Amino acid sequence: MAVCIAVIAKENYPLYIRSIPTENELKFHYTVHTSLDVVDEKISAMGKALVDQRELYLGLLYPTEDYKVYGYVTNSKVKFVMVVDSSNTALRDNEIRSMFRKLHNSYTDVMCNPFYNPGDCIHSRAFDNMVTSMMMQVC
Amino acid sequence: MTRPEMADETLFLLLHNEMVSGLYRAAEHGEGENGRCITKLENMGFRVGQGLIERFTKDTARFKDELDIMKFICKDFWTTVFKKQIDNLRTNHQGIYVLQDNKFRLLTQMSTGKQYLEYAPKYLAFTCGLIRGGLSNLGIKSIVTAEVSAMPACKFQVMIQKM
Amino acid sequence: MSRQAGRGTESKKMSSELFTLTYGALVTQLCKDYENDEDVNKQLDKMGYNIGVRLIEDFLARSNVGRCHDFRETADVIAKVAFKMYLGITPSITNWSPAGDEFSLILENNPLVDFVELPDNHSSLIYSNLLCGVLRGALEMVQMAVDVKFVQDTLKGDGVTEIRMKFVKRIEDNLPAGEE
Amino acid sequence: MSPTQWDFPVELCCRPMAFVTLTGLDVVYNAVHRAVWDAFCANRRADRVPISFKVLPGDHEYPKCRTKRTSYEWYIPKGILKTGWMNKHLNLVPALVVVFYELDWDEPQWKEKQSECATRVEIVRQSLQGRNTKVAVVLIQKKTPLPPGEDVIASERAAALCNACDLSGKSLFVLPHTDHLVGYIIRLENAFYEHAQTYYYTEIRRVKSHKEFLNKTTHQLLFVRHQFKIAFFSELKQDTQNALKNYRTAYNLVHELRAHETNMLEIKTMAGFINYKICRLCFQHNTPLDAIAQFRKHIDLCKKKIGSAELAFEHAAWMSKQFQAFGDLFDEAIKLGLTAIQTQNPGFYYQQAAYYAQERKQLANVLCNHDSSVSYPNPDPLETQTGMLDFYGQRSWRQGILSFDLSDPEKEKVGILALQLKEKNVPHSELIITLLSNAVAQFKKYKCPRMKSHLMVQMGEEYYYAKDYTKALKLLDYVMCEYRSEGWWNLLTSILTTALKCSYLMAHLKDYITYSLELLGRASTLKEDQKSRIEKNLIKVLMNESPDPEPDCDVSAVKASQKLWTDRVSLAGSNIFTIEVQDFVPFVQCKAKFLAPSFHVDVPVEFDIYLKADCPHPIRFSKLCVGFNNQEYNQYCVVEEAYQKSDILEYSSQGPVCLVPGKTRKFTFKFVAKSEDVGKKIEITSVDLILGTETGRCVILNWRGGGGDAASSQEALQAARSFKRQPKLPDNEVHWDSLTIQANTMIISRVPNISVQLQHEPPALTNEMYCLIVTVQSHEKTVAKDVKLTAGLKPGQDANLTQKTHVTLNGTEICDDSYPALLPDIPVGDLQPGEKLEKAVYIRCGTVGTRMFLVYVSYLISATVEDKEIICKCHRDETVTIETVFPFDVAVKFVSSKFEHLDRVFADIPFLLMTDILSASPWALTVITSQLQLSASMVPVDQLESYVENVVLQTGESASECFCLRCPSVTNVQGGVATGRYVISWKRSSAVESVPVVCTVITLPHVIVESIPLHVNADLPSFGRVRESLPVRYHLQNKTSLVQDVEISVEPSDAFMFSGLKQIRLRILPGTQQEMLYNFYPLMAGYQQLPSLNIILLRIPNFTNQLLRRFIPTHIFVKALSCRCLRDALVPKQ
Repeated sequence: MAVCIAVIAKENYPLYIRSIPTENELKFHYTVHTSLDVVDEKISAMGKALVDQRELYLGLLYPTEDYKVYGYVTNSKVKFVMVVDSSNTALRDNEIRSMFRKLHNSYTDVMCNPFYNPGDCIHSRAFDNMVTSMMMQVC
Repeated sequence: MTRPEMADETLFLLLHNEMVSGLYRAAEHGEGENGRCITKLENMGFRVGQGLIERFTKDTARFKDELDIMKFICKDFWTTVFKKQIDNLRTNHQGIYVLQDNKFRLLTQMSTGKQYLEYAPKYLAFTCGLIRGGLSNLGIKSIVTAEVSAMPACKFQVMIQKM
Repeated sequence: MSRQAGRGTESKKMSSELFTLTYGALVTQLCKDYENDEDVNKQLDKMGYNIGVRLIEDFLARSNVGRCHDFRETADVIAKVAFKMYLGITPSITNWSPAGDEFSLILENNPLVDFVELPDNHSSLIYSNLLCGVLRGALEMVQMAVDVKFVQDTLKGDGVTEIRMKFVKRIEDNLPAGEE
Repeated sequence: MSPTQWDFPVELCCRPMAFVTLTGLDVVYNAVHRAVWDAFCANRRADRVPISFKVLPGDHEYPKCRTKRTSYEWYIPKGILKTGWMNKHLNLVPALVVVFYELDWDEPQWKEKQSECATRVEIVRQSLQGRNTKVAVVLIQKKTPLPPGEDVIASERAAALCNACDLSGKSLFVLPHTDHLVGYIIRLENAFYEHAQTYYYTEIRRVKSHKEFLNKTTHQLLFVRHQFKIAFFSELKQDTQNALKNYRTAYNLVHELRAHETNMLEIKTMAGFINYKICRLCFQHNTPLDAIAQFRKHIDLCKKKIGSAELAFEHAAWMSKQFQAFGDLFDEAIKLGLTAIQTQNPGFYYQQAAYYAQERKQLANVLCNHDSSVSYPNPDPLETQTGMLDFYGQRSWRQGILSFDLSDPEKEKVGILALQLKEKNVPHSELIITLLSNAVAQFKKYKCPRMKSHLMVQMGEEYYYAKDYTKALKLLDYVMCEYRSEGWWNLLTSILTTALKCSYLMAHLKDYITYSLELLGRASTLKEDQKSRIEKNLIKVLMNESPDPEPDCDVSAVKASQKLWTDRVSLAGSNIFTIEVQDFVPFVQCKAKFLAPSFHVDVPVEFDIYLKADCPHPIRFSKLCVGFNNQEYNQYCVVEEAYQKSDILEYSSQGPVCLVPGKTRKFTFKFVAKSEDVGKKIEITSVDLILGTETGRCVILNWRGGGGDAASSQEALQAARSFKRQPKLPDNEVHWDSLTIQANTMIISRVPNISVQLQHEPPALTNEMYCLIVTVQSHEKTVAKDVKLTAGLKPGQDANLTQKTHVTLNGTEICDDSYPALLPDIPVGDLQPGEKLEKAVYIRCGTVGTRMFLVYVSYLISATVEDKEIICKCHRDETVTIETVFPFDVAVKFVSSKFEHLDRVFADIPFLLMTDILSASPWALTVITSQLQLSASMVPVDQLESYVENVVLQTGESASECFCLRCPSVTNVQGGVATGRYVISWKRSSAVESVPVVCTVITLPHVIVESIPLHVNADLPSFGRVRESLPVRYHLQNKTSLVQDVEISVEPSDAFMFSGLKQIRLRILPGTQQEMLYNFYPLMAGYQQLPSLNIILLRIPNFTNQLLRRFIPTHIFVKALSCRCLRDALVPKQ
């Protein structure tokens, strides 16, 4: 399960960050923020890549001692970052992938909510629940 | 969520017409001056465009470049929204694209020819916004204008604004 | 990763998102334009009415349903034919009034409100009020004055969405109904 | 930093090289030996064999070798690896001892020398008792040796020496000390190297041989030890592959050891060592992934091996060291050409090292916070007799004790206490910061700006803990903007919070205030209560009091700072700080907006300043002032309030500059623009909002330009897109988001209130004095002073026009070229309200074409704006385009006396000049007169006078003149003879008397003049009558200076009979003339051809009759019969 899930705007400011309450959330904010270095790199590199390599899922961004950080970028250049406990070996790439897909779907619904102003921080029950489920579910 | 994939087109066309006339009606009653109606329609289109593109590009690979995106708009996007592709896409390769639709859905129910030409702009503003919103969400700032010479054919000009 | 294949090939059917989102944009625009939600509801109803009076023609033309003999029949046509045709859903008809002049349409899901989350400051907004207008307008064209309103709404946290319709009167001489 | 307990020993980190000692060299006094030694040491590049040499005296005592153990039966090892071992084999026990000895083959006292050498070798052998160390002898010789075999003595003496020293021939070397020294040395050392390798090979074998005696139960430690030794010897042997292999096995063996709190440290230490060796070798073999994999494995295995809880910090320290060491190895490899990537570079390992260092610090803080009364135990349990441990990673107070249960708990306690107290004095922050900065350097290299910033934040925070606040602030300040610009507000907030603490503890006023401003702002994610605490403090500071300390600051530090603050306060007054708020997100927002993009100078310039406070409580400002690009105006745009210091605390929402949180406050300013600023841009260059008072402390919030801050632009963008409903506000209020900054406006001149009209009759005619009447009428209420008129050719047209256009006010005479094309600022005095003024401007255009003329009327008028008298300069201008055309065309032609066109004239023979004036002007012209001014070469035949005086020509009409001229002599020049000029004086018929006459001069064309030998002219009546005689007299004139023989003949004609000489030849003297009379008798009426006269000049054959025809008539009109004659004709003859 994820310990922190973040949605980052095109301009790289956070639209949504949630981390498991037990941990110091600031730490996760830093983790997510620093991971953007890798995201940037991957995206810029991706421009040249072939179609089949231009996947939205960016894979593992970088491993720290105790966490793995994964990335995903939508066509609208919105980034999803997911931090997972390194000890959690159950999570294979495919699980991560599908989690991101779910996240993306849910985000799309947020985008389609007429009362949501794109670019604003996300305050959505539906999205919250989705995220919670991902942080709860034991993979 | 189990949502019906399809809605009926008639309903949408009526809704769109009513949006246009509704706004103008309101404007006449002094609720918001007339000139802003076009802008309002454009803005609504913009917002819808943002939402739609987010949905439609959910499963596509990341776009290679501007042209790649424009093609997507002309093919997939247009088909999903108006049930036909753009008939002709031209560009000067300096950030200007012209999308031509020879039988534009939102004009077909108006009588063809030149009769109602002056009303056309009202009925295109929303779509201009739609395109602009879609592009902007894909990271392309642009100005979109429409031009009708003989209904129901219609040209949309997209001017990319380099940032 | 195949790109979205062109949908809606069979005629008259189209991506429901476009409709839903467009309606959403309309509602929010109205919310911006009008002082309070009540005015927005009115406006939605009015627009719905204008749509209704036009829609009925299309409906009669495409669904070859004959003249209805009573209100129950009308209810059936609305639920089973009209809603199916235009919104792709079939609401159920319940709690008839003993007099048989009043019933409820129950919508399990309402395409208009997909993705919608009402902000707290719009408690009195009847988001889908357009529907009421449409029904009213359409029926008026077939000489039926009805009174339509939402009594439950999933947006407001209710389990289902319920539209209540009440038969008011027959309109004898059908005066040409212009836009309100 | 001095090596700490955790640093790896040098003997571990160095690259093991074969150890060879050189004896018998006196490198101090013996130059030759010196040279030899230098040759060994000097530039040992990679291509030289890896040997570490050492010069030792011949009788050096090598470490004693323990007697070989025959059985391990009862042997119980006391630890894994002796601390001395590695060093011993690197620097003490040589693989080879070389004995240098000076001896030439032809040595006289050979015997003695040989035995001396033998004894030396013996001594060495003695001290290497029981070791496999090789011995070699090198003879230093003066002579160059002969090729092997040729020197018989040499070979036999060599053999002798060998068995004297009981050396194999392979161990005896000759070093001729000649000029090729280095060459010989290299050969030597290669030989030595082989010996060394065989030595280490045997050592490996020796160690391996012990294996079979060992058993798993008691000798686990030995397995590790031996494995390690084998690996190490392999390294010495430069067999890195095997070294690696053996280290790997050694590593696995370590982890097979039964771990327990008491030996945990030893195990980890050894594991660390071996891991280090493995990784090092992997990098050396250029298999970085293996290195990384090994390291990961290592960490995973050891992570949880914490050991005794009281010494948990040791584990952290150890972990930190592991990471740091790996980072170093990684970095080293990169320096040697390995390429790292963004996601796998040494930075991560340094970062992790730093992380463990931090953990170590925290643990230390918890475990080692004994109060000062606790003193360091005596005797020092960490002391050992040797001053060092026997085995790596053991406890000094229980070395070699292997039992897991603590034999002496008391001792244990003391030992632990000692360690804890030692840890207390470790400069943790220093360590952490070093590691962090290493990491920073790496991430900088691998394009990770954000990671870099993050680490710098940590450094800053560490400096804060280390109480080095200045450094802390420097770092934090540096990175803040990164987070601000990317809008990571809660990260920014946390950084600011630390920064605020630092500035508080340093009592650094300006910073303290700056950070407070932002922490109170909308970007700050602090809770309300925190904000209001900060706001309170801010106000205290402004009132020259000390603020309350920031929460959870170090107590002692707080004490110190409170002192500082009180000092600061004491030297109060003159505490004015200007803070540029533009680049961050202060708690007051500002937007300046001119009401219009431009203002007329005679209306007041108006603009609004909007302010909005985001702090929790209402706040009062003492002053608001606006600065402009023209400071003149600053004085008018100030809002100020005089209030007592005390007011500041009570948040009354009264007072001119009091801001209520969330409410947009508008300040409208008005001022009258300076008239000299007309046409200029007025720009708001700064908005200053003053908090506090000069008496207390005073902060100037300064916005460059018209406000805005680091976050405003993005917010504006979002707001524009938003569909959110904006609640209705009372009319005097506005929505902040809907406001846009408009920081500059134009000042334009006052609208003129006069009319300018132009009357004239286009087109203009070349060179005439074209009259343009300008009518200016004032519609001003007051008198328009100093009215000035500028008229003439509009500047910026074709330059030639300027040469050919001249303007004057005096129309009575033609102006010449000295006049300007534009008359600037003609003063025309004042204009009373309603007064009309008319001015005629005369324009002379020298060339045809269209010209644009400008009429520009300027005047001064005083206006009252905001009951302030100002003089405005107004102006109105009119431009008019005027076409200039020729008044007339003049055609000139030359004709003969017979009005025949002439292309040339004949000397001294009269001809006619005809001029024809065709009016092209749309207006009637009056030709006053005309005049023919002949050139010297022409003479008039009769009186010259104008025939066209006062002729009026309507458009298209023309007037002609004809003059009879003669060109006396043939002065033929190329292109003919100048005729002269034709001058026409004219004016518009409409023009008044005063208007001057224009003289148009036409230069007449040149004409070719030719001489003629014979001139003939005829006298004859103007007409003849049928049957009436018609006398014709021909005059032949000889124009030459010679006698001319002339042959004349008259051809008969049907129309005439004639009398006179039909054919004659005669002679005409020069200059004279001959007369011939003929009587012609016409026979028929009509225009008849005369009998033609043919003349031939015998001398001049080319004199033709055509030429003649020019002068003499060829036809004549003959009238019909008169009645009388008819009657006569009818009377019959009797």
